[in-house]
Amino acid sequence: MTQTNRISGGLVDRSKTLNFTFNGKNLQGHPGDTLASALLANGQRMMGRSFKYHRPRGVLTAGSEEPNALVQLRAGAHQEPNTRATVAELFDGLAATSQNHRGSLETDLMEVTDLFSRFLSAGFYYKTFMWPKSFWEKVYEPIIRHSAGLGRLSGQEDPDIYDKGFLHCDLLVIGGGPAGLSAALTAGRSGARVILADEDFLFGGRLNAETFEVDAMPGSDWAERARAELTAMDNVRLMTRTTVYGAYDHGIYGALERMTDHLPTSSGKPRQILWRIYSKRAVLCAGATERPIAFGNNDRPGVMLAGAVRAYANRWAAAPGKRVAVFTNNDDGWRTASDLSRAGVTISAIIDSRDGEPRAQIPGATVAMGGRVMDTCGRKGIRSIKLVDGRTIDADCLAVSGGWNPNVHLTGHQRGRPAWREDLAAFVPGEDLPAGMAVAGAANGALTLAAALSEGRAASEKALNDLGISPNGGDMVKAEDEAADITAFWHVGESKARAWLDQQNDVTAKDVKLAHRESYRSVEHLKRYTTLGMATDQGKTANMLALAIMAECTGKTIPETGTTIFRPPYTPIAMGALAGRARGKDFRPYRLTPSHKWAEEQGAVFVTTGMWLRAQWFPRPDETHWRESVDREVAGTRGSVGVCDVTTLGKIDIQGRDAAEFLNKLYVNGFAKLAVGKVRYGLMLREDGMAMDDGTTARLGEHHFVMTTTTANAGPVFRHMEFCRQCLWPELDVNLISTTDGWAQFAVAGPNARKLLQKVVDPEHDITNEAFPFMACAELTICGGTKARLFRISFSGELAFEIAVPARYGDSLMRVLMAVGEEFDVVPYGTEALGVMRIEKGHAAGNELTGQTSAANLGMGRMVSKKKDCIGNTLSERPDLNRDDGLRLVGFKPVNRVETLTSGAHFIALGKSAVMDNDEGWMSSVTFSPELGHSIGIGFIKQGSERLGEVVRAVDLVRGKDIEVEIVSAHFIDPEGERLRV
Amino acid sequence: MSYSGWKVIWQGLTGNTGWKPAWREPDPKAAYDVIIVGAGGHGLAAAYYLAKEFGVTNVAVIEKGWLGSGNVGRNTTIVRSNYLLPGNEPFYEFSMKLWEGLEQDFNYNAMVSQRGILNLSHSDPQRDAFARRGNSMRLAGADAVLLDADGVRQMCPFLDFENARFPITGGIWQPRGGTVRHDAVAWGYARGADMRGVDIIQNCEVTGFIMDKGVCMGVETSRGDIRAKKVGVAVAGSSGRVMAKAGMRLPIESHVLQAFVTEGLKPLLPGVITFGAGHFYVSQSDKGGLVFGGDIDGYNTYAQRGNLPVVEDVCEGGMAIMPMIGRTRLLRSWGGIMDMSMDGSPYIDKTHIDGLYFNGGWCYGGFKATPASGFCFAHLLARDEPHPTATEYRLNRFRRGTMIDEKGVGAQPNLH
Amino acid sequence: MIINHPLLGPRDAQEFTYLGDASLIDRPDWQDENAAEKFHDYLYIRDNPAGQHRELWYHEQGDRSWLVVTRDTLTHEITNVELARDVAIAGGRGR
Amino acid sequence: MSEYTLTAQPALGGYQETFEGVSLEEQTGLAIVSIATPIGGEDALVKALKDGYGAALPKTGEVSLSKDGQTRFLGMARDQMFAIFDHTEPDAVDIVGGKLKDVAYLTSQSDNWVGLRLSGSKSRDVLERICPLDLEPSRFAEGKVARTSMEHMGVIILPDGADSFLLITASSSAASFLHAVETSIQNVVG
Repeated sequence: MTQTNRISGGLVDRSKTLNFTFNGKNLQGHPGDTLASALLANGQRMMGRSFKYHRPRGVLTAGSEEPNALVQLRAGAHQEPNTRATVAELFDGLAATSQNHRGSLETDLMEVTDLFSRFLSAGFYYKTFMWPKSFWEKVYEPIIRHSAGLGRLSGQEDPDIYDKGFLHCDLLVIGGGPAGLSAALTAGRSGARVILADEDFLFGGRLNAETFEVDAMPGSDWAERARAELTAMDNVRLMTRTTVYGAYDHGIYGALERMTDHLPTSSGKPRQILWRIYSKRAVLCAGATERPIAFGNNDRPGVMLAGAVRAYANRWAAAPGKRVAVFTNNDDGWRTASDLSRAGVTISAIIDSRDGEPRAQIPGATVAMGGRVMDTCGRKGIRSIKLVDGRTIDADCLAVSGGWNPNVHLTGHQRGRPAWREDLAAFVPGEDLPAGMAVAGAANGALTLAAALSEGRAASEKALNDLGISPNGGDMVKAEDEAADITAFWHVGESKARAWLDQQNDVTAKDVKLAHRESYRSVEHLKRYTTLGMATDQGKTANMLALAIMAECTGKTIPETGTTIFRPPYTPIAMGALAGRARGKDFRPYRLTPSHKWAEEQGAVFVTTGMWLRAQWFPRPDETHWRESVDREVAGTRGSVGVCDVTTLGKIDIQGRDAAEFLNKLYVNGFAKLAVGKVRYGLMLREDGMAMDDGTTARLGEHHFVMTTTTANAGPVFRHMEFCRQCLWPELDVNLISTTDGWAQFAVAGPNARKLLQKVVDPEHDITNEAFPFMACAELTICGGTKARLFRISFSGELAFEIAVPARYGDSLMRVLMAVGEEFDVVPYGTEALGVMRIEKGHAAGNELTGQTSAANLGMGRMVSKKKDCIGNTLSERPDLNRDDGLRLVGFKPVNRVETLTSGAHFIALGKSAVMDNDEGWMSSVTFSPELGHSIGIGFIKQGSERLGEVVRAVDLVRGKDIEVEIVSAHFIDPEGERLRV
Repeated sequence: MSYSGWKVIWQGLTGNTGWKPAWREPDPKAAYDVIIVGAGGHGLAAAYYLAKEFGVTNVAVIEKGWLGSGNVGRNTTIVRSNYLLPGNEPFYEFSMKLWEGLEQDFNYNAMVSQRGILNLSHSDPQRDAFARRGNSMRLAGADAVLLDADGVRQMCPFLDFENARFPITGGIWQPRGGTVRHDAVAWGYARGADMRGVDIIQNCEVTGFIMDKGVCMGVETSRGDIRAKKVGVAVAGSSGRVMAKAGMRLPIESHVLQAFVTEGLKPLLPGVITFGAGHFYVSQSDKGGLVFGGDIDGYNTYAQRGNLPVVEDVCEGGMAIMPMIGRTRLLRSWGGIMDMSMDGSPYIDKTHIDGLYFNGGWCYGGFKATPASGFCFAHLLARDEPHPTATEYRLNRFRRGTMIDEKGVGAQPNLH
Repeated sequence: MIINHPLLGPRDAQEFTYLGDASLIDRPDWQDENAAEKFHDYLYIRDNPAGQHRELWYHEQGDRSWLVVTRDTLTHEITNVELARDVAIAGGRGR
Repeated sequence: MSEYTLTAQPALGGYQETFEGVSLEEQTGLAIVSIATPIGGEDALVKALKDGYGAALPKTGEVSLSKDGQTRFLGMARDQMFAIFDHTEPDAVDIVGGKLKDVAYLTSQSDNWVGLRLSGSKSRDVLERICPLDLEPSRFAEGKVARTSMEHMGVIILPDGADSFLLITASSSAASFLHAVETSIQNVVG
């Protein structure tokens, strides 16, 4: 197929031909084309189907505001739905398919819905599908959902990668049209750090679409010259294919740079980059968007915006039709007629809703001043237009201009409201702009060329002055203002046929009137009831018309009727880009323990605990079920000795003259009198009296403590301690620093723990029970002089120690412990065995420290000292936290020992029904106890500590279990604690 | 006029010219039995149930903006009753039951779509917590299914099971959970209340309370004083500002929650899915857009807009669990102001001022509560005693130490 | 948002962790005769203003200082940033 | 006497790679000691720093150098600085203690952190993808230090040459941080 509608001129590179397909058809275009321009050049007018009625639709615009020409780009996992053909750059091998039709684009079976449109008016679905009730889920909703959406995702993982980044500048210039280039040149020449970003792949904006002159050269040449000058400046960063999509607080802008979307493949590089731009000042030069006029069947392929028609002809050398008619309410439509006529395209008619003299002489064109288009004819595209005066005029393209709306979107991202300008019949930026933002050019209502250039310069100079930089922008550029008269005209009242406003969502003028009739009159009601402006183009071409029609209905002015609130993003942003690298295993960093590599070598199974990856158990080749491994690790530890990497516990180094006093205020129990060389268990409350964290704190010196926290709470506890230190007790001399990562720490537990450690601890250090009793701590040396810390603490209930060495020795120490432990059959144990042993000892952990449990609930109420102030003590005395029937942490055994307990079961008294009113608590942690040979659990039950021996039901409805359990002490093993004191 | 399929056909055949206004636009009367401040979901529902269930029809609902402009107009449309604590679960299950009959009740199709809600778990402790919660739900008469990883895979094969930073270990599924067309809820209640004689007065701002000897006698508004025997305030998001006019300080902070929608896509997701190791939840609307959200921005604000870090955080969570959504585009974001309470649970209570009643503190769970909140507030206003499912939602509960803290994070509103 | 740290200059708010109203510095005396009531109000009741708000931010990914930031909750404009420790001492804490 | 001795392992195995325009190298043997100022002890610390090192007390966010140029003092917070110097043994805290006596609270931080040096003409372009700070040379040059977050990890960054940065990051997540920097390199220059 030849490019039948390709004309001369333009900014496409005819020396190269690009092959592409549309719905499987092979077509050609050139570098510089968009998919839309190439399709038009190939005579392809119809490009898609609308959402609701499956109406045939062609391209309406030449930019990112396009509502109709949405295609599915690429194939397979690269398939990209809802891509605007108007901004998709052509590349060799591009494959696009149209969307939202069953059967081919031309013969869409779903077109039948258009025949029933009278029953499908705005909001019809709110009024029906209610009977019979069961039909909603079985019949109506499936049908509605089946017709949902436009494009389709592949369902496969996005194969491309994305990146993010941070940029900083004095001045961000948003938009590289005449105003933006002028602003950037001024600031760049003055030495400011400038970023100039434009969503297009060429700088110049409308200069590339028009035939204007700047500095006595074609506008597009001037834009190219400006680009070259800016490129040469070190202080300027030029970003094409970059949409500044959102204005956030304090001068931060979000921008999306499309890196490889214009290439056949991204070659392993990021497809798009999401930039966070930190600007001191910004100038918004986002231009303006043309709006249509509503009249009957104004949605047929071939009906386009006049500025777009001009852009296709001037920039892309693609004539949107062979016989073009123009319908306008302003001088701009005439420029379309002149430019196309000059390019050799037949202009069949110019219909201007204004009275008066024709604004130009267009050879061969019928001119209808004060005329209006009432309807269009043609099935898959227009053939002719009907005027209100009855005339029919042949045209295969109708260029419509209803005036221009300044692109004020970013001015409203911080909820600023635009202001109405009657002379432009448009909204312009209001007073309450985001801090640091100025607006220039068409975006500010300066819709003509010379005005845009000078506004860009002026806004830039003002920003430079604010920043203390002397403006030094060089000579004024020379250009003239074009004619730009307009008389507001919104829709042709005489039209009987449906007049379309939101073309993607199929919202018509009648729908707006219906919304008014039914009292959905606020702009927000209108939008929500009719779905106007809710499509992928966000109503950029539709909203003003609807507002104007609603204003007519209510008898109010347009500004009284309302404005739309603009929210980010300006144009839609790929989810992949917003996520950047944070996907799969890179979603968040991993923290690894010092023995990680060793554990990997042992074939350990790892578990994620917060950011950490910890060994969960160490399977041996003959073990087929995780329980076998875990039971063996527990038995090995309790029988002889086991080693577990406990580095993940938070460690906080606390020093200062008042360190002891500080801890005394932080923990519920006393720390002031803890002796040097001793460790104490401490419980910390939140100010509301609930348990926050627990752990042990060792006193290494008069003014030096080391605290351990739970793995999960290391960060929050440190933050809390800094709050207490800086905000509550600033008089205390105490300093904090985390040493979590600095020390590799291993629990060595079991009856042979001491014997094993005696083989590594240097002989001058006596760690016998007499010299180093339970809860002792010391700084000593091991393995011939390596500094270490030893703590005699136990989580397992066995004779146990925790030994810490600088993290660099962690891997080595683990290997040494395993080697010296061989004679004791030492076992490494993971978090699972750790959990088994702590449940056997009745120690609370994460499942019990839920933030909903108090010291009393945990059975530690008596630890809360009444003799001193500490965080949480006052509010822990509130009456409902001290009820007689409060929850207590106790142990549970199945009455029938072969039964397995389940965590999350609720307790119900025997003989009572399983309903919430009878709920007495829940099982928080369970395990199989290898030592006892049956399942055990700990949990919270009302008055638990007074009910030992009682039998209740553990009801686990979600697992279909309901068993009898006996309430017992939570200390299943060695309740007197003899083992850990030997 | 009542709505039905036949009406739609008849009107279609006759040019759709016979549809009547869904509600009147009355001028305020000098006095009412009850004034409800705030024509959001909860306020309109309260008015509807006052009229329909409690026979109190001399009611005005006063709204600063347009009806439905509160958080009922800016949320992620999810309904569920998957709560843990006894103070909450019966209330939300009551709400769920009201949702299930709502459309027939108020003759408006709000598209209650019970396609289920799935909360993913990523660790054993999380699974244990879900089991505990699922059992709470079942004890309260709600539905809950505990799934293992295979069960989740069957339901949502597109989730990242192979390469996840936080592997999916299972989930809890409430089949009756789902989504509701949020604006239609406001409109349905408004129309239902209006039909029963309630005056809905839009564009009327409450500027103060009429007080006489410590008793609330009505409200001062931008359209003049309006007196009432009882005034109920249901202005979540603005509770702090409005109740300050009555001299009250509240256990509430105002925060912004952002929400997002993508471009429309052909059907992809079965129901609502929430990520258990990041901040992301998502459903697909009847129009095809993925509607999603995450955490609040985390700082006090009354500005209905958020910032970029949370947008990124939420999308990161999305890509982490369903990397197939990389090439769909985020279309629109918005922010709603939340009353974040001190324990994450709401208040429906009389205040210490006679005649003044308060409904608020919904955190970001207000939408799903709409029917029950309205019903229980109407109950309280009509009978001066709390509805049996809302007995714990008292303003003085922190004095007694009866927190209803689902997340267990304590008195820090931005963490709930 | 950007917080202009008194020692470090402007930093992205993402480096900080938010706590809430700066009145949380004013922890009551546990031996006050109305301690229960005062602690209740201290922990649970907020001014929650629409406008200027003094609030606590912690520079977790920076110098670990707690800051008192004065920020408008309607516009997000920040007008003052102080080290919380200085504010606490100036307010009489630690005497 | 134990028959076993312990051997130190660099957290990243002594990583070292060169790419087009940048090179990246683990700084093994980097000693770090936290020095915290007691309340009312600033004058004594200033004097001890001067006597022991010939160095000034750094302002927060700035770096001061010892007279022999071997030790850098990084101002981490108003009452805390890090001394960093090349020293392979884990007893850095004793060395600093020997010079400063007991005028400050010292904590070994050497094993908490891993140092990576990123240098070369493209190093700013590489960091631009992960570092939120403005690294423009006139604003952030030698003599400055900052602690920030990159890819959810805490990082201390200080320029130590025209196009060279020392990046100090937590040792447990050092592998993930290295991966983040390598990804940047791959995306920018790779």
